[in-house]
Amino acid sequence: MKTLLNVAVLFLAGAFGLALGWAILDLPVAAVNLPEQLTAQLDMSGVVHPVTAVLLNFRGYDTLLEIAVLLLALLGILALPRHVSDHQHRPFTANPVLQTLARVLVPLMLLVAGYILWAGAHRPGGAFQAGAVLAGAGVLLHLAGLLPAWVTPGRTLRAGLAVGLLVFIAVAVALMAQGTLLQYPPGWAGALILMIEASLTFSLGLILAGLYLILADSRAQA
Amino acid sequence: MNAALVYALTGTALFVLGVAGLILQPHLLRKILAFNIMGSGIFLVMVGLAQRAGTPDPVPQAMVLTGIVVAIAATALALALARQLLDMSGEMRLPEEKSGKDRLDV
Amino acid sequence: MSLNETLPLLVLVSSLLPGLIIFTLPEERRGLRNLFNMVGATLKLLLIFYILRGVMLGEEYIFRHTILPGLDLVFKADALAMLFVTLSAALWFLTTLYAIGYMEGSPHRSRFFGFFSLCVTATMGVAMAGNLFTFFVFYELLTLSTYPLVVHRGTEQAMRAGQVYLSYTLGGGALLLIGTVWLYGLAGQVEFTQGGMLAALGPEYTGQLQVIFFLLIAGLGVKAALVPLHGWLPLAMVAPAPVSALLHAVAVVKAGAFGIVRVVYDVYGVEFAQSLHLLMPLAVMASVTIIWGSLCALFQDDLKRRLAYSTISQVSYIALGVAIFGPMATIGGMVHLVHQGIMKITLFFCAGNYAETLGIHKISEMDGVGRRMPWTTAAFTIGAFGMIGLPPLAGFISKWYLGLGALEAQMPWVIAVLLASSLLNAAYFLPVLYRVWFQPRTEAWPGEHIPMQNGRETAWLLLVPPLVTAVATVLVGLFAASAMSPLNWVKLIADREYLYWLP
Amino acid sequence: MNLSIVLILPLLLAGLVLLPATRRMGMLLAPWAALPGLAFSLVAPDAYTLDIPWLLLGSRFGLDETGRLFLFFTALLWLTAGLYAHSYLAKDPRRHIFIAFFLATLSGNLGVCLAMDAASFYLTFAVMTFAAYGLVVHEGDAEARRAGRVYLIMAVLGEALLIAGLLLLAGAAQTHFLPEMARAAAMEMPNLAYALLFLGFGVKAGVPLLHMWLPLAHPVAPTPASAVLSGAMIKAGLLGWLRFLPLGEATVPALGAVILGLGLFAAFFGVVAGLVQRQPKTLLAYSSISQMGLMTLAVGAGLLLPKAWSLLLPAIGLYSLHHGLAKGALFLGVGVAQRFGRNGWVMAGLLLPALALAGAPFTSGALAKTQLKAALAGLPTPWPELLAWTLPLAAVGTGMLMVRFLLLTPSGGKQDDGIGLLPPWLVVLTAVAALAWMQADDSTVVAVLSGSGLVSAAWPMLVVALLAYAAWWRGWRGPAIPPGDVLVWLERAAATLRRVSLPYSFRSKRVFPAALVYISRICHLEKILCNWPLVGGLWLFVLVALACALLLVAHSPTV
Amino acid sequence: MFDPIPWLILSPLIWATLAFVHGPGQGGRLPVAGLILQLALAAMLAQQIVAGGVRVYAVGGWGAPLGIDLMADGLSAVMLLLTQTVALPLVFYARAYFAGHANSLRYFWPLTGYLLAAMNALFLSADVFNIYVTLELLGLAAVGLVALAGGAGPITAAMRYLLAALLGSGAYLLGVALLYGVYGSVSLAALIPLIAADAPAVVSLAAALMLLGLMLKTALFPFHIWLPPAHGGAPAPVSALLSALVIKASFYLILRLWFDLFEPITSVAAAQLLGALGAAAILWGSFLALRQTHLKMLVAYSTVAQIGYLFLLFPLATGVSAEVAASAWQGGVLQVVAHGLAKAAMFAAVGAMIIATGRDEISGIAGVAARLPLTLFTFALAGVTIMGLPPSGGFAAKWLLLGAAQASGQWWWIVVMVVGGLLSAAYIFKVLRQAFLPVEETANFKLLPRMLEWPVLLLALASLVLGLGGGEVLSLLGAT
Repeated sequence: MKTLLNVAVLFLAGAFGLALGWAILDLPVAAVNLPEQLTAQLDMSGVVHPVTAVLLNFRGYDTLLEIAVLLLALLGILALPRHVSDHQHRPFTANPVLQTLARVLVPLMLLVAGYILWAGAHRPGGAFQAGAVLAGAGVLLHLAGLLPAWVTPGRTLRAGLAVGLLVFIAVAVALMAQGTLLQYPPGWAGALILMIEASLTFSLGLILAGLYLILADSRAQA
Repeated sequence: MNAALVYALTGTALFVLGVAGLILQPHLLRKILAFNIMGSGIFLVMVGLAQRAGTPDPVPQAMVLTGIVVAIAATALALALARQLLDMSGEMRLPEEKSGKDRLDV
Repeated sequence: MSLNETLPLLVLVSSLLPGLIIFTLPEERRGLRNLFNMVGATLKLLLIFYILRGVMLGEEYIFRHTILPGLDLVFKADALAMLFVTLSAALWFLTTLYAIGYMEGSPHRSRFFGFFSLCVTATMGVAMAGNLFTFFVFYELLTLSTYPLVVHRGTEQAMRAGQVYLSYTLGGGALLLIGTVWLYGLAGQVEFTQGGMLAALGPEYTGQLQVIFFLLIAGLGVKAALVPLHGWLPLAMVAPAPVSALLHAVAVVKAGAFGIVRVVYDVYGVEFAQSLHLLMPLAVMASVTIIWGSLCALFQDDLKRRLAYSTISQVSYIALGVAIFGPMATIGGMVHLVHQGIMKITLFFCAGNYAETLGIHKISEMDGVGRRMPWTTAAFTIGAFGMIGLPPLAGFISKWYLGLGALEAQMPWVIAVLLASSLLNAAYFLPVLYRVWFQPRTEAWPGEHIPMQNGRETAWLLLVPPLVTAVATVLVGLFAASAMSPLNWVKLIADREYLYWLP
Repeated sequence: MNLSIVLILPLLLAGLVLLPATRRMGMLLAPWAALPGLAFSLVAPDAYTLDIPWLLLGSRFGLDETGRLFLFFTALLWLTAGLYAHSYLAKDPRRHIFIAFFLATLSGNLGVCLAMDAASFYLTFAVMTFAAYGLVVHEGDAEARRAGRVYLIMAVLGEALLIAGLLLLAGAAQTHFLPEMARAAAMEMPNLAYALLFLGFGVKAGVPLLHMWLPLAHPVAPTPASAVLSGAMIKAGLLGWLRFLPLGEATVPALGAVILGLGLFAAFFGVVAGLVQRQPKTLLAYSSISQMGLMTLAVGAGLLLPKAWSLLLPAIGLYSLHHGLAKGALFLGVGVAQRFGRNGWVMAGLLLPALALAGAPFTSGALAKTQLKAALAGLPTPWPELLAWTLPLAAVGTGMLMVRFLLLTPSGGKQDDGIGLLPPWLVVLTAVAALAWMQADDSTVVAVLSGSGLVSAAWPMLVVALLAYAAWWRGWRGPAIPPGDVLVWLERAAATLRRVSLPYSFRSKRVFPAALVYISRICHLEKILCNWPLVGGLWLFVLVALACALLLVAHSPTV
Repeated sequence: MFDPIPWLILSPLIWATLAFVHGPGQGGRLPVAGLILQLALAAMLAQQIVAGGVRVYAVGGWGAPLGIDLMADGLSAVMLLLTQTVALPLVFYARAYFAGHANSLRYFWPLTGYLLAAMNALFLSADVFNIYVTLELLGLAAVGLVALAGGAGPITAAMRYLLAALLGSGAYLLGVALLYGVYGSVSLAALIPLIAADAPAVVSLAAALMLLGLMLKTALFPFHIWLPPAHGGAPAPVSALLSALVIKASFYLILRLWFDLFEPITSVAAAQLLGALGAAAILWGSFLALRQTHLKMLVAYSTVAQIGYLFLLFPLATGVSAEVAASAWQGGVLQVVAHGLAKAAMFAAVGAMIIATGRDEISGIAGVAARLPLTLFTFALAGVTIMGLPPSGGFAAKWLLLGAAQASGQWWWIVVMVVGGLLSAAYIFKVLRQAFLPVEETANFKLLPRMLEWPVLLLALASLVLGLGGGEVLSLLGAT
């Protein structure tokens, strides 16, 4: 029974994959040439790098929701009922090497994050990548025993987690005064995007770190 | 056939593999990994197909970036749930895929 | 919205609103509840009298509300509707009085009276429905609002009865729904029009129309308790007596019978139905029901169950009248709608009185009850005689016209059915009468709840309604030929129905 | 106006009697309830009709010659019986109930005489029939209850036959008003209707095989009730025939012959069965069957010979009058004898109606029989020949019956409170003696008083005397036939049947048969389905299927 | 002119985030204010659509295909109205529901806020990739809500739900990727004119992937297995939201895809396939609902069955005359609305019963008729819609569907619908019947706060009134 199912699933998946593969081999030219339009409008976007332009301007709304998704994932993890009392806080392993490394690396990582954030405007990079570096710093600190796990984030931490999204929304709302949602006025686009990216970097760093730090805690039990 | 299409075909294969894994692998961690493989396949298809004319297209790249973030979020939540399940039942599997008998009550 | 449009709505609201208010009243607010009940019932009667007058003067009362495009909710107070409306409203008034007396001291009265009012509202809707859709809507509402009453007592038996009741009625409703949808698909909005509206469809639809007719009748036949769709009715007798009285004498079974009337006369048109050969099977089905119901009644010891089987048998007179082609039978069938209601409600009231006063539920316990409760028993006797069809009581008039109608339609075998039914009616009623009047009492009453007081055999509220309906049973029969009688009203309807037919 | 008093007054009185508050007054007035009826029969104008269009199906009441005669003797009998009852039941604690039923029956019976449309006829007939049930069972003992049961069953059967017959007749005639109805129907010849009507009314009139209730019910009722039952109400059935059968309008040969034959059979059957009875009232009841047989015979003759109807109708009327009064007098006399014993004057009083019934010279019986015979003269063969010897034989039989009756007359202890019984009895006796002479045709009177008439009336009496003497001398007693004769066998058969037939009750079936329980097992499928890989597999399957469904159609040339 | 479209999305986003910052178990007032505002906005939008036709809103001012367009037509307006109408009473209900135990409340409010934001965004989106993001937002919020209850059952259910959601949205995203690959755009407005009957096979495969992905999220039979434990195990307000709204979001997308995007390449065979699955769902779901012993599981299986009705729309509206298709389409949407209202009411009512009796078994609610008449009445009213009896919205929907089936001669769907209706009556009355039994002596009824009863009654009444006012919904639906 089980093997039959396996075979069936593999067969069906394979068949579908083959069909799909066969089908995409022969495709006409796309009717809409979006890169062309994009290039035409890139000047208006406030950034030079097309991907960042798409991410934060042309399809900035996607990104707004994407940040919400990320926050939501964290929220979902936070909302999981946990037996707080059972948690045995792992004593910080005072690994001096690791601690030293962390002390050296973390400022460096902050710097790198800042750079990636800034670079995003004209080359690959941006808030998410920067935030990931920040999160890495957080994880490192935790591993080095310098940062406790986030059992129940306090209000300040929650505000920090949410600030990126809130700033994003605030900008979006503010922009509606003179146009539609997230319609950057020409000339202001760059600055506003940078502001959003900065706050996003901060919050994303916290969120991504949080995904680890909240989960990290319960490992003590296992 | 150009290189872009190879990406797309690889993506297709990855997607199919991911789906099969998601369906068949009993261990939740493998399932989550399979989901990520599936996601990678999709992203490959997305980027590959879009630039089959030869020119890179930043729009799907941006979309893939968004997709990756979303996938990360989903993976994180899935991992958390899997952990929770592990804590509660001692196995990181769905009840019907436990090594033992069918323990799910309807 | 003009007054003429509002009036049909008001007729509905006059019971709906009290019902809803009563739901929210706490159990102990007895006075207020009774007030709402009676004010509603009285208002409704007044409204109806006003409308009756108007209908006689040729006024039109139509309310129309479009629910979906091509789907209207229509209330129309035409002559046929008023026949049923008046009957229900008058009997509601009496039954409410009776129920106030009957439910005295029992739990959940707010719920009871709330649903009771809803039932009446649904019945009014059924009566005044101006198209098949509206009819269906209220037909189903009736099912739903009756269920809580059937299971009111909350016993296992009541629950079972409720389950059976639902299985039947919802099943029937489903068939009706299919038929209705189908008909709407074929003919668009199916308004109830004198002489029907389907004849225009053309011969290619004959087969479909026959199937639809079957579906509709099967759906309606459940509530009208046509054999073999009757199984729910005897079980539903576990409900409190006022429910059995109003719902199973008037509202529910009549809704089915009334629906058959509407379908044959105002949807298909009796001539068209005849030309499709639809009436004969209906007549046979009704005849079988008449006989079978009576036969089953013979074997019941539980008084209400016997009455229930009697209802099964008697309600089919209506269907029979409809199924016989010709004005006489139409008159007989439709007037039986009223007559059977009055007679059967009398019987149920009395059965309730026996149960409530002396704890008597079975016929075998009824020995000599006529001495203890002469008035109730007198009313019961009149009702029973009416059922047998003795003159000058209501049942006689119906049978007379049915018989003449059968002859008119060259269906003399119907006379034999009527004859057999009368005999069977006598066979299951007369022994009861014999017991109550002539059999001496040898043992104590099973449970005397209401003692004899100053020569008053039971509570006033329990006594008056059956007496009123018993007197009405006599009067509608005795004065059948007078201008204000149901018979005359029905003749009016039949005249219009057969306006173009007269041979 | 008058008419409504005739019918409604008794009902009102019944109401008064039932209500405790007005009972005294009601009881006081009740005996006189039939008086307006009697008066009306005397003073009503010729061909009186009253249409009440709002009543029932539209009603008509009226009085033709036949109706007047029937109303007269009916009212007279009820009046005397009422007065008689007043005294007879003086000590009965439940007499008000009896009186109420009595009054209701009275109203119905008078109404039957007056009703001139099918519906009101049926109405009054039914009122009479069902109210009389109260009279039959009044005594309340087992015998009365049995009689009541049989009475009721037969009555209901009769009513059912009647309504069917009336419906068929009205359907054929397209009207329910008399006499147009009978006349119009006669054109259509609804034979089934006639048969039904004959049988329906025949229940009341004691036609053989429909008579079973009669020997049970008449005797068990209190004596005044027996008098009206046997004297007046039994005639209501006859009147029904007269009203609805196409008498004088058309020939209905088959039915006529059957009726004639049944009548003749009844005449003898009543005698034979009556002779072996032990109870005087039972005997009288059988005598009624026998006498009604003669009138039935005349009705049958009317169907065979329409042109003789003008003669037959007065003959039947006369015979009804005679029999009603005589039988009433006999029944009342039984009560008198119970109270006063077999006095000489009591026996003399009983002898008069007994002789009259037997058709002795100078009695009303001689008149009635003579006129009947004369009217039957024109019948086709073989009837005249048959009747020529059977009728005198029947007279002999009746005579024997009367002898036996007189012998059986009870000899109750002397009671002094029966004095009130006498005036009404005497009134009836007087009527027996006198009234037939006023009603009979002149030619009949002449014939009866002629020599041959006297002889033909007298010789059966002589035969009776001889036979009676012989029987007394031989000490002969017949075999006992239980009252109700055929009924007893029927009851026995029914009892056997009941024992044989299995107990069967109409229980409703289980709603959900056991089969559904097995169906419910398929729930387990959900358990199997609740499996991620399986669902995933299914998902893939549907995906492929849907893709195929979309692909195939999208890429086939015809869409 | 004030534009409600962005605010419908922003409002829940803002209050959800603020509620998150506010902390677990806090901030119950924010959603009340927010939802009142959203309801007003939705009504306003509906009115604008009725007056002025379809509204398009270019986010960022770029316009499709470069930017993302929001689009609101009649269907979106109906869905938006439904969402806010269902959510508002539920918010009141939830405040009372969680009042007792603040701990389990935790992050209910922000999760709900994101859920609503996702739905509003989804209903307004005119961009298939943007829709993917909203779908994920919706899915993760829903999973979070399911997991809220804790315990092995709900966590397993949440896990299963998440896997299904991921597989579904993965398939959907691949479809989006393929579409972009073929046409170079993800904007509906750009894609709709491009997809023709002779579209490349990839488009058909993409359609199959997207539809199947969404069907998995809609819990169509046989992909329903994640639904009953998830909906049946969650706290009542969550179940109500999920059953009433969340699955409708993915169904809404299926409608959009089938009738707008892929209309030229749909086929009767595919439609019949969907219909067959729908029919199976009706019968199977109803049957299993009838077999349940627990209240919430019964209601959850009822949802499985009711979803089936939605899918009957496809065979009834595909390959038939325009008139019939319109009737079926209207019927389907009405069913979405009616079921949304009724199922929310039903879950909430059941939740109230469970709180009052302290038991989840059907056998435990004896006496509810006497003690909680209002809640039982609510349940019954909602049941009327579920059974499809008049005069409810469910009936109006069924009427239209039946009419379409009759007119197109597909009588087998009539049979399915009627049988399904009867089965649903059976399981609804199974509950009612139990409620009418006399109270057990051991039963210990808790008094319920009003907010657990009245808002729910409003929902049930709304589902009933829909039957009388269905024309309004349809006129909004038909607005162009």
